[in-house]
Amino acid sequence: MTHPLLEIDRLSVEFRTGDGWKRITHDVSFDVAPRETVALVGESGSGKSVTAMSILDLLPSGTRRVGTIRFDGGDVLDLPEREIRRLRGARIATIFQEPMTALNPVYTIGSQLIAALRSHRELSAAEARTRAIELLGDVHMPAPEEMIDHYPHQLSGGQRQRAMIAMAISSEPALLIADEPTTALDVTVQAEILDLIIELQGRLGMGVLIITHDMGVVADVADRVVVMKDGRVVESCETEQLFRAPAEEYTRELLAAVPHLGQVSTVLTSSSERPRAEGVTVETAQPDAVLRMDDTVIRYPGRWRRPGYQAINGIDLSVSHGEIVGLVGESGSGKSTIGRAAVGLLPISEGRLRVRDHEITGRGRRALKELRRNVSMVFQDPASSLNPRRTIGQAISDPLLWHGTLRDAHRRRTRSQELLEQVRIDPDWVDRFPHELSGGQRQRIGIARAIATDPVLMIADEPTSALDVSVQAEVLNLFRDLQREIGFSCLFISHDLSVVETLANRVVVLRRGEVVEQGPAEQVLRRPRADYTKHLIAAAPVPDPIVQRRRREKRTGHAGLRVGTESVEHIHDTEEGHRS
Amino acid sequence: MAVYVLVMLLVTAFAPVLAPYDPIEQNIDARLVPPLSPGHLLGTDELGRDILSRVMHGAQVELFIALGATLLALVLGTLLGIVGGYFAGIVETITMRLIVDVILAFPPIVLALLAVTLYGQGATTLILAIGVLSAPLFARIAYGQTLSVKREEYVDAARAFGAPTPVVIFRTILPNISAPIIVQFSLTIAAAILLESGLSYLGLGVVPPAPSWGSMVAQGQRYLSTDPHALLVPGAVVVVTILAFGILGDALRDLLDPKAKKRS
Amino acid sequence: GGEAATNDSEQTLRFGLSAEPAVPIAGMSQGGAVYQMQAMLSSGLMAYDAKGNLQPALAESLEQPDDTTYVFMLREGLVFSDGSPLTVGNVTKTLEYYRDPANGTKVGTGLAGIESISDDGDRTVTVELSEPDSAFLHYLAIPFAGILPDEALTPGAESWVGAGPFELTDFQSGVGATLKKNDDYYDAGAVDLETIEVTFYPDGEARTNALLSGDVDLIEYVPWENFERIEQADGFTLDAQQGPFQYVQFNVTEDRPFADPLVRQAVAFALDRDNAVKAAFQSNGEPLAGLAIAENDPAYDPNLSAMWEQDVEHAKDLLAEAGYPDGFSATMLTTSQYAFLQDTALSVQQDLEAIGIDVTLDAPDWSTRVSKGNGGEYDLAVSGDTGVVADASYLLSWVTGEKTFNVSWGYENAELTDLIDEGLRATDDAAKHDIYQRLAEIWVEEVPIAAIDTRSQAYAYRDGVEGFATLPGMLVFYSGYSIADTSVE
Amino acid sequence: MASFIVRRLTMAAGLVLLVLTLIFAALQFVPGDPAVLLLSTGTGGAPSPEAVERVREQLGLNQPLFAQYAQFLGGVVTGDLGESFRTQQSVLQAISERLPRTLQLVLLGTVLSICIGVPLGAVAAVRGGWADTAVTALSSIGMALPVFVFGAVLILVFAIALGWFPAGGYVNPLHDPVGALASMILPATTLAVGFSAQIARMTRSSVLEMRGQDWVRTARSIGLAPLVVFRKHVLRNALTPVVTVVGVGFGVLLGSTVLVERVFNYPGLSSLLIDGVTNRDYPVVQGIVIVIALMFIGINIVVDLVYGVLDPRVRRS
Ligand SMILES: Nc1ncnc2c1ncn2[C@@H]1O[C@H](COP(=O)(O)OP(=O)(O)OP(=O)(O)O)[C@@H](O)[C@H]1O
Ligand SMILES: Nc1ncnc2c1ncn2[C@@H]1O[C@H](COP(=O)(O)OP(=O)(O)OP(=O)(O)O)[C@@H](O)[C@H]1O
Ligand SMILES: [Mg+2]
Ligand SMILES: [Mg+2]
Repeated sequence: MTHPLLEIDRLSVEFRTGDGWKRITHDVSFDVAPRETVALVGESGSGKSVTAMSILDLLPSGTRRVGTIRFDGGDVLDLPEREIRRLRGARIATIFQEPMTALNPVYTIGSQLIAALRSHRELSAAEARTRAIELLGDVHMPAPEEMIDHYPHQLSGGQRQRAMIAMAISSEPALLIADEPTTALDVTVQAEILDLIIELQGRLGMGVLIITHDMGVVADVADRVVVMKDGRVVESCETEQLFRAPAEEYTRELLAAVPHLGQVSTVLTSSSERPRAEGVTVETAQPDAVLRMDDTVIRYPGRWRRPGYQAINGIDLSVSHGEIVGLVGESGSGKSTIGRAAVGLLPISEGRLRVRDHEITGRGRRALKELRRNVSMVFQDPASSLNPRRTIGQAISDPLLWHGTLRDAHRRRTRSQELLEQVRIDPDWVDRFPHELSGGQRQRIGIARAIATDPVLMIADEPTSALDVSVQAEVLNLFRDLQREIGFSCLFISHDLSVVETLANRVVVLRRGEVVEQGPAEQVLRRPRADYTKHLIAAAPVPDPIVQRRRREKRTGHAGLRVGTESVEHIHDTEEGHRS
Repeated sequence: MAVYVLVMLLVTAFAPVLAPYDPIEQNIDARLVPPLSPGHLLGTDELGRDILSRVMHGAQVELFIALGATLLALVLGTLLGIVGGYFAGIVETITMRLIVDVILAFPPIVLALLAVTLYGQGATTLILAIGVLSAPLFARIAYGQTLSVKREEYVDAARAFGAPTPVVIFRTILPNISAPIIVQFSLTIAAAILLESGLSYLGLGVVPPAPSWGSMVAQGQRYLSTDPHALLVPGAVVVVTILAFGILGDALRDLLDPKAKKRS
Repeated sequence: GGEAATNDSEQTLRFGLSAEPAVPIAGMSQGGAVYQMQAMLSSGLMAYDAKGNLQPALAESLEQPDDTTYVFMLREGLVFSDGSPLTVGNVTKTLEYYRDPANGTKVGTGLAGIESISDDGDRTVTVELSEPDSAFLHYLAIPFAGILPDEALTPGAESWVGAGPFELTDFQSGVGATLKKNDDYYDAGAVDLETIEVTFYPDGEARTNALLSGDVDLIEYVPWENFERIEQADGFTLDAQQGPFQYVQFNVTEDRPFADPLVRQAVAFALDRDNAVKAAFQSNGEPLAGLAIAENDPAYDPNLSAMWEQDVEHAKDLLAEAGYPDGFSATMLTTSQYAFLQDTALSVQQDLEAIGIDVTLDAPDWSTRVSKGNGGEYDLAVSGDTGVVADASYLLSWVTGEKTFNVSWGYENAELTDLIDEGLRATDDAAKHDIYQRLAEIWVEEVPIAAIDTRSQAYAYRDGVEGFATLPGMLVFYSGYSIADTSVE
Repeated sequence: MASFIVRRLTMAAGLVLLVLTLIFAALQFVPGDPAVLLLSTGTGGAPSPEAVERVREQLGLNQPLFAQYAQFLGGVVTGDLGESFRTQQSVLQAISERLPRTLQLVLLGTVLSICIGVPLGAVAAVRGGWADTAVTALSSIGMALPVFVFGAVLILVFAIALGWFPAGGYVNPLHDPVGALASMILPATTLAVGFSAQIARMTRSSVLEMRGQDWVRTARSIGLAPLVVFRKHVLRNALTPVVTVVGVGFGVLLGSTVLVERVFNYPGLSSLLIDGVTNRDYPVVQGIVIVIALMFIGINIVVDLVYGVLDPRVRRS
């Protein structure tokens, strides 16, 4: 057998700390063959991103790698920077986990994409632009001709992620490293992006290393799965085998924690048992609505003299006391916009927005102050929403200080540690800075911060997108506990329908700034009325490779898109022949 | 360098005890004695005053002026800039336009002259004049940085979590714009010493015969071609001091940068 | 003219001036730079030669039928540099203008004794004085007493046109000026220079550098720190003369310590004049303990300049006698704009410290210094000054009680005033000498000002510049006259 | 953007009025009578009171303050800044002669400073270690050298000893471009020493700040050459504070090249200003302050626009 595309052999990554080098990952080994998709799954913070970044030596300074990394037969660990640079982008492309901070805020996504395109190929500026627009179209960016000239901060989370993906695949690499590439995408777009990757894989013989916590995605695309925990590989096998008969205890736990859309999770109580405020009728606007939007329009101002962008086109939405409302919908449909408006970060242009008894239409500053005592938010992008100069402990407990709830510094620290524990982060890390955490860990800091104040209403914008299913399950439990204990209400934005199903009392489906459908969770998710909702549900991946294969066959119309391992070897041989 | 700053502070505190001579005592027969001469380690100036003693006493004057002025500029400027950058509209107009731009619009020399004539010569005037003159740069830097940083999501987050505006400004934004401000702090110390020297050169500095490094340099310049030590000695002290503050500033900057923490 | 100039047709002198001259105003004393320009551009009835001796200028000859009558015979065919003829009428009008107190000219004081001016409409002007005046002719020779066209004779009018050896052809503010030889000058044949390119160098160091680097041929007002540098450089001449004098002036108003002559004497005895010369002028000066009087003045006597020998003990006794056994504090006005005045002040400060007077310096910029001086806002001040004319009568302004910035505030002494007047009227040398001896006896007790030193005032030029001479003593700022005699290679 | 500029320009008018009033008022406080000074410069004795009175009348100084102020404002509105007390030259003309010279000098100095400062700062940040130390030391020396010292040394070496450049003075570039450049090199270098040191320090800090950002990793991951990564993704983002330092520094230099102009006998705006101040030549001082204020306002608008160019998030709508 010829050598695989990527071989990682007993790779350990070490970080420099106050007292010497500290190992983060231990003897990680796995291979990726051409045309093969390997999924790297596992606990949040187990070292997946670190391992992925170490391949191209993209780790932050103060780190070192021990072990062997071979790409295409050649050792890349000791390769001089100049040689590695040849590989970067051209032969190995990377999609980073957090797209907001991964894009330079001062360039349009177009110019960053064009720079990527032109760094490896001779292209005229005009050609590159055309190609860039094509690529944006490929990743289902709406109105690519326009979006190409937008700056990252003008895009929704999912749009940024797609820009990032477009950049990575622009060079048609031999190996694609995708770190949580679809966390911010709704399931339809996710499916399309995955199709795109598979299509490329088929066309180029590309190897894919995908990091994801979404077992549905794993089942859908992966040939093999590498499971990591605590910096070590605990299991590594074929996808079907993993789902059928997981060998390791941890893997079993992981799979057990996966919520299935349409099947009430065993971990959680059924939705009928979900606590709900008495006398709540779903269809009409409740008198005790905690959050209520009436015919609300939200517009982003245009640049210079150009017209602005109307992100929300007059919607009615309400969250009543003790209720968790799932907000799902297309990426870029305005979910985050609603969330930001609800906490007063965005002014609404028309209509009304009430939080509890306060009208926050217009510029009611005093109302805002009152509002913020009771409302908290988990931001979609954990990296950019944490102050890089505050330790995570401070980040969590600062709101307590601001509200005057807890003025004693020592007690705040203790409280932060409790909260850290609740989101399953080592309380000893209270003095770490955000950049010292993994993506999922940062996300949990955001959650801990949001629950710290015992809010009446929480806006949770994709709060679990970067969490592995077991941590996710705990977080969801936490939400439910809170709902029960303090009767808190929540607008829960997510693209993960199964999560929404497990948690939400009601679901609102949003598309292009308009509500397509809303109603009780069971009804919307099991008996959807709107076509879009049906479409959405159909596209949600199921954590079962066999089901997924069938669905994919149905969708793409033929079975041969994914090639078995035998044929991979065959193609690899011929390719090898061409190359020599 | 920290050692140097420490030594300097000690010298400043104990100059009257440590200095071998009275810094204003003239001895015209021993004028412009070169360094390393018996009795005058660093030589004497054009009036035969012991340069070592003057440098030592001068440290007091200089640090008082330079640090005082720089602190004034830092506080005043940063406050104006950050507040102006954070709030748009009328606040911005008042801080950045009415105050900062107006100060900037006045040529320094006119401002210094006004200060000197209105408040008389001396250290306090210099602190006021140099402080006010240097404040706009802090303000502009703070302003520019604040404009960028206030759009960061973590600032939104702080606001969303109900941080009172002063907290958003001083606990969230300020630390994130601190790096260039710290650098500007050490730059301004240098600038203040230079400005003091320049003003002395133009006759607007400290009241003679009080020793200040700036006025020593300004005086010494007249003997550049014949007795360079009168310039070089205080000049070297100024260089080392500025260097020390520069390094200190850089170190502080690096210390406050969480990502750079592990570098050293 | 022009025959003499043919051998060297295009001689250009590049002249570095120490300041940008203000626009000259008729009869005003506007500082060294203006003097330089006026000496080149205009001409009076009299002038000084290279040794500082008086000589007729526009006047061809001068007769003095009696002690109070002067008859000037103008040269033939005199013309202003703008081409208009210079007539006796111009002379009369100019002198009338100068002497009219309403016009407030600086020369006015010197011409105050004129009884009448008359001309014959042709070439003779007759001036009648009320009393004999030994300084009269000197006042006619100073550069800002030139004969001017009518247009210039209004207060504030600019006065660039004269009948001097050169005419102004270009003036660039902040940069310099160009002067061309005035072919209508009465002695044009003796003028070698065709062009003078004047450049303004307000900074002394820059001026010296310009000379040493060859940017200019001649500079005025060499800073004392640079004397040695120029002397040591090859190919350059430093031409220095003892010039202006420095002194301590007092605020003598009633309740101040310095109203007491004993205290002023104490100051005069306390001064270490050698120290001051070294401190302020790097030894390029002479101690002066009395009156600065030109050696060729009949009043001159060495004892006049050696009234007070430094004697600290005596000074202390004097203070005690005046009621200040423990001294007192005072502020001393000086200026930071002129280093030599500041250094002089530092030297004086130290001397006074030694006798128990605790002096705080007030060293603002020059303008403020002047303004404070004019307002008497000081206890002591140091100044440097020179007589408008070389005649010893220049001392008058220090004793008449006029309240200006450089005389002792409020000091007035009728006896001294009378003696100086008497000196002016004295027609024979011995009498004048005697009068000043009497004056000195009072001066030494009264100390209207406490003289410190005289300073060297230098021009410097490169080799190849010939014929230039720095005028001695009080006339040093009028050395521009000798540029008419200068040639360059 | 147009509206932004229009708004800023309207504001500028108000600002200039404020500056005008302040400078007018302030000058009244400064001791020193222009008339006395006009009649007595240097150590030349004292003018007679009559003469002073006449000159005061001539200069309009004996009118009531309010009348003077009104006249001054009226003049400014009609573009007439009055005449210098001392040279009787039109102030506007004097300024229009001097300003270009100072602008030339300051521009050249600034360009030099940027060309020296930015790379030095960048190298210090990227290389670290001895390069960092060297740059810090160098910039400290640069900042510690007063212009009158550094300028003097340059003259001693390059003008007097070597004779490569003139010791000072001004040459009109329209008449003699080569001579003009030669005469500007030493003063511009002198200006650049301190300024480039400041720029270097600010660049260093700012680059360090940007180097650890995630997008730099992204840029590396697509295989951009280190230099490109550095230029487009580190330096570009790091420039905001540097632009501030350059912008303000440029403006400050305009009004404060006093020392350089003096050492090099360069007839620029600052020496006019300092002469104006020392001679209490009010029209000149006021005129220059107006002009400098205007330039400053212009520079600030440019700087704010550049912020927008450098960081799109800052752009206004
Ligand atoms: N600052 C802005 N200026 C202009 N348009 C913006 C801005 N921010 C967002 N938009 C646009 O508003 C729309 C809604 O964005 P929003 O972030 O609310 O989407 P979303 O539903 O949260 O999507 P995702 O699931 O991808 O995060 C998007 O089309 C986006 O391009
Ligand atoms: N700069 C750093 N300094 C110290 N520790 C770090 C740093 N970056 C990451 N870590 C630690 O390394 C471990 C692995 O991080 P990594 O980002 O690889 O996790 P991950 O498996 O990708 O997790 P997630 O699914 O949450 O993204 C984490 O425990 C994290 O805290
Ligand atoms: Mg990760
Ligand atoms: Mg979103």
